[in-house]
Amino acid sequence: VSNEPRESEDDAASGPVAVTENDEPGDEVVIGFSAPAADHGWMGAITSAAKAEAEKYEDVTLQVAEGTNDVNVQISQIEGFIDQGVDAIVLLPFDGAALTDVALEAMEAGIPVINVDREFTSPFAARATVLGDNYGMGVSAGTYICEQLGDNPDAVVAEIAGIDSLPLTQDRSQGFKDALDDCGLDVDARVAAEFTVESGEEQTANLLSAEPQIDAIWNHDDDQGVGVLAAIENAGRDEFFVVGGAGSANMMREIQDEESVVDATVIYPSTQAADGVKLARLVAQNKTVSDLASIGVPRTVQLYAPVVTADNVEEFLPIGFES
Amino acid sequence: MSQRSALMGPALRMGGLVLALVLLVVVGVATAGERFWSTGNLITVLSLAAVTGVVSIGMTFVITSGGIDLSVGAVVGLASVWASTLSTQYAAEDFGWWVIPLTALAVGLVAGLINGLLVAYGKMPAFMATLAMLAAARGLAEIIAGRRTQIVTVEPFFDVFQSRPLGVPAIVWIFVVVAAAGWFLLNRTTFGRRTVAVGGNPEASRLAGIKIKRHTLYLYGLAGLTAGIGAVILLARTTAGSSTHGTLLELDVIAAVVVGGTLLAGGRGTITGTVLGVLIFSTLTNVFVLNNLDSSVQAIAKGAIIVGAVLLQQWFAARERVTAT
Amino acid sequence: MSQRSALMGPALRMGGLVLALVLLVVVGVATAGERFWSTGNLITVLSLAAVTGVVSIGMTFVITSGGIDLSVGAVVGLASVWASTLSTQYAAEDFGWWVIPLTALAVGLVAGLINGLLVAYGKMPAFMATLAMLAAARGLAEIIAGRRTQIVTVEPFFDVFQSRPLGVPAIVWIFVVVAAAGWFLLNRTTFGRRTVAVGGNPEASRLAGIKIKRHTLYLYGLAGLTAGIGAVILLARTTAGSSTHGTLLELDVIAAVVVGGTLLAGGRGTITGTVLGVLIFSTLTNVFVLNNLDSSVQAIAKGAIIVGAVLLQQWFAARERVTAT
Amino acid sequence: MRGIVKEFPGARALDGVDLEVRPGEVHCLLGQNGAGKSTLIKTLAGAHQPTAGEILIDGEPVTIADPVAALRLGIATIYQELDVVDGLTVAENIYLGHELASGGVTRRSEAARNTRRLLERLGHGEISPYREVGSLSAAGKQIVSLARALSRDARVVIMDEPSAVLDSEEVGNLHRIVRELVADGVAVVYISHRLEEIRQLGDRITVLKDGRTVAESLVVADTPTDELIKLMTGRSVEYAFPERPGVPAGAEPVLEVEDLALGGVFSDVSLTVRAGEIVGLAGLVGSGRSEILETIYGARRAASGTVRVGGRRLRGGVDAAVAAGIGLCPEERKSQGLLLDEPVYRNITLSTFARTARAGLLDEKAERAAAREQVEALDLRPASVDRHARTLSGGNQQKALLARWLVHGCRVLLLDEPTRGVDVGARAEIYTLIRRLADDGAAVVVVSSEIPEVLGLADRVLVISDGRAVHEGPARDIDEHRVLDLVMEGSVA
Ligand SMILES: Nc1ncnc2c1ncn2[C@@H]1O[C@H](COP(=O)(O)OP(=O)(O)OP(=O)(O)O)[C@@H](O)[C@H]1O
Ligand SMILES: Nc1ncnc2c1ncn2[C@@H]1O[C@H](COP(=O)(O)OP(=O)(O)OP(=O)(O)O)[C@@H](O)[C@H]1O
Ligand SMILES: [Mg+2]
Ligand SMILES: [Mg+2]
Repeated sequence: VSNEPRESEDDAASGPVAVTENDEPGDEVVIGFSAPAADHGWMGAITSAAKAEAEKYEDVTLQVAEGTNDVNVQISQIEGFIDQGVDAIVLLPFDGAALTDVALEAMEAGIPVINVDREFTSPFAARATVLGDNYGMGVSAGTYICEQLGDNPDAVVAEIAGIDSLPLTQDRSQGFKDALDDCGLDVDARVAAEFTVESGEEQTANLLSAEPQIDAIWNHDDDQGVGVLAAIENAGRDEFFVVGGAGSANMMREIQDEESVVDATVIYPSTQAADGVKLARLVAQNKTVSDLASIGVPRTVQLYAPVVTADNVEEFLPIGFES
Repeated sequence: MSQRSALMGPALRMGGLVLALVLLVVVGVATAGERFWSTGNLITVLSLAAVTGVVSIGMTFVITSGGIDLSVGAVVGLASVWASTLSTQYAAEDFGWWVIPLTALAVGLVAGLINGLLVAYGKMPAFMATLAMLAAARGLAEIIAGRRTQIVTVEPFFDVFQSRPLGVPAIVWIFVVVAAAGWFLLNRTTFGRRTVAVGGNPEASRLAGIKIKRHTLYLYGLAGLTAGIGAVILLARTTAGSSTHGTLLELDVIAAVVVGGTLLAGGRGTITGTVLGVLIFSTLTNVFVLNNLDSSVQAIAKGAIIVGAVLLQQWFAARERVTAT
Repeated sequence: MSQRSALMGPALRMGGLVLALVLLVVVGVATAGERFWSTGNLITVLSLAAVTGVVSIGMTFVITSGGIDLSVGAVVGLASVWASTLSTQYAAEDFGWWVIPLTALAVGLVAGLINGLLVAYGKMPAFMATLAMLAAARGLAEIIAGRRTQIVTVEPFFDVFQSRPLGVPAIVWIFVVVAAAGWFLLNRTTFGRRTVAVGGNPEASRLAGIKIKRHTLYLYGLAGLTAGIGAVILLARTTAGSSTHGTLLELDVIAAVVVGGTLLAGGRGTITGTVLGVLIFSTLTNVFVLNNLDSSVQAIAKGAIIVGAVLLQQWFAARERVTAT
Repeated sequence: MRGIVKEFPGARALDGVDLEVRPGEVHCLLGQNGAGKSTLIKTLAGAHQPTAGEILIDGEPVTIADPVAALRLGIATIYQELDVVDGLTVAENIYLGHELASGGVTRRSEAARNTRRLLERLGHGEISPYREVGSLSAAGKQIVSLARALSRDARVVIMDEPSAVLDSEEVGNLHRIVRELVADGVAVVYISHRLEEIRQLGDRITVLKDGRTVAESLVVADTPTDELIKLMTGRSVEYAFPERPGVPAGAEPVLEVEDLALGGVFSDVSLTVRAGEIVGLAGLVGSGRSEILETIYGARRAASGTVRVGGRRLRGGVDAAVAAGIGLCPEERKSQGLLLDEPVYRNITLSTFARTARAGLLDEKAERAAAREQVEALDLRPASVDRHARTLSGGNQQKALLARWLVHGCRVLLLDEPTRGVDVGARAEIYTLIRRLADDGAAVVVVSSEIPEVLGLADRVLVISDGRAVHEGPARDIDEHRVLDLVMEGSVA
C-alpha cells in the first residue's frame, strides 16, 4: 500500500520555514476562513494547511466555515463572519465574482479580507490577495512540452482541463495555448473533466479513443490525474508523456517512476490559504512582512509555478499534497 | 367534531415542525449563544433561505398537484445568466433596472411553460420532462455565458434589491411577500382549489369540468416564475450571473416542501409547512457553521431530519385517521 | 391477434430505441469514421457504459415496482470509499483480492436494505427515503475518506478486474452478465413477475399473497447491490475510491431506464430497453467527444433525446391501444 | 365465523357478525351498501384482521393472519374491486402468488397449458394465456379473477359482486361455474345486490345490516323477496320506479346528438332528449354505452358528429360541456368521481366553486351552505359536509355526485350506472331523485346494465349493440326479452 499513513498534515504542507519576530505572539485575533467544498485533494490540502498554520499561533483562533460549492451559502458564511465581528477573513471563493460584493461589505465593515486563489472583481474587496499563477501554469506546461517536442511541428498535443466554467481553468488553457503558439504547436484535442477521479477517467478514455496517436498530454489537475492515469493504463497506451498540474505527492512519485508516462507536473501551491492566514494575522495585528523593506502587508502576492521533473522532484516531494 | 379534526390535523403536523425548529434554535443558542441569537445572524439565516424559500413556494404548488419539477435549479442558473448578459445589462442601463428582473422572470416563466406543455399536452411524466429541462437549461446557460461568470454592473438594480427597508434586506422581504402570496393563492383562491383537486384525483377533476391541462401548464409556469425570482435574488446577492447558480437546488427545495408536509403524491399542500421546512434546513446549516462543524456530518444530519420528519408526519396522519371520527 | 399485439407492442417500442441507436452510430461513422467504428472505440463506449449500465439494471427493478432510488450514485461513492480504505486493502493483501469487491457489495447491499426498510416498513415515499440516503451516504463517504482519493494498490484485484478475457475488458463482461441475469430475473422468475405485479397493482398483489413489504425490501437491496457492483467497476477503472464517485449518476441511470421504456409509474419494466437506453447515452457522449463538441451542446441533446424518446413511447403506446381492440 | 367485530379507525364496520357456510352450498350475503359484506369477507380472506370474534374451520378455531394463510386454508376470494395486474399476462395473473416454479424459475408453458384449461372451463378458450391483461375489457378481467380463484382448488370460494360488470350471457356462464363448484362440494359465498340472481343461484342467505347479522342462514326458497328487503333495510320498500308523468308535448329538445362516432367503438349515434325526459341506453357490457356518454360529454374526442345543447353546438372538451349545463356521473365513482381525501362539501362544489368565487377568491361559506342544502335534500348520511368522501358508503358517494350536479343546476344529466353497487333502499331513493330532476326540466340519459332498471326508469329507450343503436322507442312498448333479442340480432348482423 503506497498511500501510507501520512506524515502529519503540516509537514506535508509547509516548505522551508523562516522564523521571524512576526511569529512572536501578538494581540488575540479571530480569523474567519471559508473555502469551497474540500471535494478533492488540492482543496482538502488548502483547508488543512490553513488550519495547521493557525494552530502554530496561539494568538490565532481560526473560525472555519464548512466548505461549500454553493455561492449562496458561502455568502451567508461571510455575512455570518461580519455579524460576529471577526478580526479578519480569509476567503477562497467558489466564484470570485459572486463573492466580491459580500467581501466589499466586510471591508466596509472594517474587517480586512484576504482573497485567496480566485480573484475578486473589485480591487476594493480585498486588503490583500494571494494568487497562484494559473496563466503561468499553462505557460510552464506549454513551455515544457515545447522543449520536448519543439522540433516536431506535427506533434499531437492534448489537454485535459478542469471545470470549464471556472476562470482559473480558462486562464490555464490560455497560458497553455500561448506557450504552444510560441513554438508552432497547438492543442489538437481538449476535454474538460470536473476535478474528480471519475470524470478524469471518463473524459480521458474518450479522448484516447478519439486520438489514436498522441505525443503529449497536459492534465490541469493532479486529483483528476488519478483517473487520467487509470484511463491511460486501461487503454494500454504509452506513446506520449503526461504533464500534470497542481503538484500532488502521488504525481511526483509517478515522476520518480521511470516506467510511468508522467514526466513532469506544474506546481500550484496548496499552501495559498495558509499564506492567507499568515497575512490575515499580520494585517489584523498591524504588523508588516518582515523581509520587505516597505511598510505594511503587500496588496498582491502571486506565488511561483515551478515545473517539477525527475531532476528536481526530490526537492518538491515534501510539499506535494496527497490526493 | 369532524371540523375540529380537520383543523387539528394540520395544526398537529405544524406543531411537529415548529418543535423541530425550536429545538434547532435551542441547540443554536446553547452552542453559539449570542453569535446565533443576534439580529444580524437571524437575518443571515433568512437571507440564505430566500432563494430556496421562494422556489419552494412554486414547488409546493407543483407537488400538491401531484407533479414534480427537477429543473428549478437549472432554470435559476439559466435565468441568472440570461438576465446578466451584456445586452440585457445595456438594455437595463438604457431603459431601467427593471429590465434585469423582468428578463429573469420571463426566462423562468418560459422554461416553466415548456415543462408544463410537455407534462400537460405531451403527457410526459413530470419527472422525465423536467429532468430533460434540467439537462437542457444547464447546457443552454453554459453556452450563453460562455462558461464565464457575468458580473452585473447596473447600479440601480442593486439600489433596489440590496436595499434594506426597515433594516431587513429586500430579498428577505421578497421571500416574505412570495410566501404570503403563495399561501393566499393556495388556500383562498379557485386556482389553489383546482391545484388540490388535480392532485387529489385528476380524472375526477377533469370530469367535473376543470381544465386540467391548462391548469397544469399554469402550475409549471408558476414554478418557473418562482425560479426566475430565485435568480433575481441570487443576482442581487452575488452581483453576478452564472451557469452554476442553483446547482442541486431542486433537491433542497423538494426536501423542504415534503418535510413541510406537502404530500409527494399530490392532493395536499401547505405553504406554512414549506416555509418551516426551508427555515429548518437553513437554520441547520447556520448552526453547523457557527460551531465549526464538518459539512459531511451536516449531510448526515440532513438525511436524518428528512427521515425523521416524514416518519413523524406518517405517525400524525395515522393518529389523525383514528381521531377523525 | 391478441397474441401478436402482445408481442408486437414491445417489439415496436424496442424498434424505436434501436432506430435511435443506429442513427447515433450512423452519425458517429459519418463524422468520425474509423475513429468511431473501431474495436477499440466501441470497447471504450461499452466500458464507459458499464457503471451506468450495471446500476440501471437494479434501478429497472425498483422503477418497475413503482419505486425510485435517488441514492444509487451516493451509494456507489460510499461503497468505493469503504472498499478502498487502508484497512480493507490490508485485509485484501492478507486474505485475497475478493475482500475488496465483497466489501463494496456488502456496503451497497446494506445501504439498499436501509432504503428498503424505510420505504417498506417505514412507509416513506421512496423519493424521500432515498433522498435522505443520498445526503447521508455522501456525508459518510466523505468522513470515511477524509475527503481524500484512496488509491488501490492491491495488484491481484487489478489482475482480475482489469483483465481482458477474449479481448474484452472484464468490466464489460460484468455488465453483460449483470444485464443477462437481470433479464432472466425479471422475465423468468417469480421474483421478477412479482416485481411487475407490485408495481402494477400493489393491493391486488397483497391479496394474491405476495409479501409486498419483504419484496420491496429485497428490491432496494438489489438496487444497492448493483450500486456496489458499480463501485467495484469504478475501482477497477479509476484505481481509486473517492467520495465523489457516482456524482449525479442517479439522474443518468433513471434517464436510461425510463428512456428504455420502463414505466416510471411502475407495472412495466424492460431490461433490453434499459440496456439500449444506457448505450444510447454513452454513444452520444462518445460521438460528441470524438467530434470535439461542447459538453453544453451535449446536455441539450440529452434533454432532447429524453423528450423525444418518452414522446415516441407514448405514441407507440397509443397506437398499440388502438390496435388492441 | 362467530361474533366477528371489525373496527376501522373511526368506524365499527362489523359489530358481531355470525356466518356459517356448509360445503356444497351457495351461501348468499345480503345487505345494504356499507352493511359490512365486503369487510366480512375480507376478514375471512385474511385481508383484514378482526378486532374480536373467532373463525372456525371444520370446528377448529383458526387465525387468518394474512391472505396467504387464507389461501393455505383453502379459501379463495374474488374481490369487489378488480384485482388483476394489467402489466402481466393472463397466465401470470392467474398464478400470481402461487406461481408454478422450480427454484424460483417460472414454468411458463405448464402455466399456459393449465390456464388454457381453466379458461376453457369458463367458456373463454379464445383468450390467450399470453395476452396482457391490460388489454382485456372489464368483463375479461373479471373472467381472469374467476379463473384465478378456480386455480387455487379452494374449499371455499368467495365472490364479492362478481356479476356487477358482467352482462346477462356472462352471468349465466358464471352461474354455471358456481353450480359446478358446488356440485364438487365446494362452498361458495356469493355477494350480489341483484335479488333475482340470488333467488336463481342461492341456497341459503345471511343478511347483514349495519355490521350485524339480522338473519342467519335463511333458506332461499322459503324466504319471500319482500321479507329480505325488509330485513336489509329495516322497512319495506317497493323495488319500484317512480311514476312516469309523461313528457309534455311542447317540451323543447335540450340535448341533440347527431351522427356521433368514436373510432372503433361506436358510430352513427343520434338521439334527442327533451326537457323532462329520461332516455335509457340499454345493451350489453362493452357495447359502448359509457363511451357514448363520455363522448357527448366531451371527455373523449368524437371522430365525427355534433352535439347540441339547447340548440347551440358544443365544441371543446368537458369544460365546455359543463359550462353548457351538462353533468356526468361517471361509471367508476371512486376513481372518476370523487376526491376521496377532501371533505364532502368540496366534492359537491367541485364544478361550481369557481362560480361562487368572486374574482378568483373562494367563498367557502356559500359552498358549505349549498352543499348542506343538498345533503339534507338527498338525505345523505352521515349528514356532515366536512367528512372526507372516503368514509362514505357507496350509495352515499353516489348521492354526493348527484348533489354536485344539483348544485350546478344541470340542463342535461348523463348517468352511467347510477345504481351500480347501490343497495335496494338507496336505489329507490336514487330513482326518485332522477325522476325529480327530470320533472324539474332536466334532460336525463341513463346507462345501466340492468335492463329492468332502464325499462322501468326511462321514458324512452335506445338499445345499443356493438356500438350502434339498433332500436329506439318508448320504454313502455318493450320488455326485457325483446331487448335481449335485439341485442343478439344486432351482434349477429
Ligand atoms: N378501510 C376502511 N376504513 C374505514 N372505514 C371503512 C374501510 N373499509 C370499509 N369501511 C367502512 O365499513 C363499512 C362497511 O363497508 P363494506 O365495504 O364492508 O360494505 P359493503 O356491505 O360491502 O357495501 P357495498 O355493498 O357498497 O359494497 C362502511 O361504513 C365503510 O365506510
Ligand atoms: N380506452 C379505450 N380505447 C379503446 N377501446 C376501448 C377503450 N375503453 C373501452 N374500449 C372498448 O369500447 C367498447 C365499449 O366499452 P365499455 O365497456 O365502456 O362499454 P359499456 O357499454 O359502457 O359497458 P359497461 O357497462 O362496462 O360500461 C369495448 O369494446 C371496449 O373494449
Ligand atoms: Mg362491498
Ligand atoms: Mg359503461
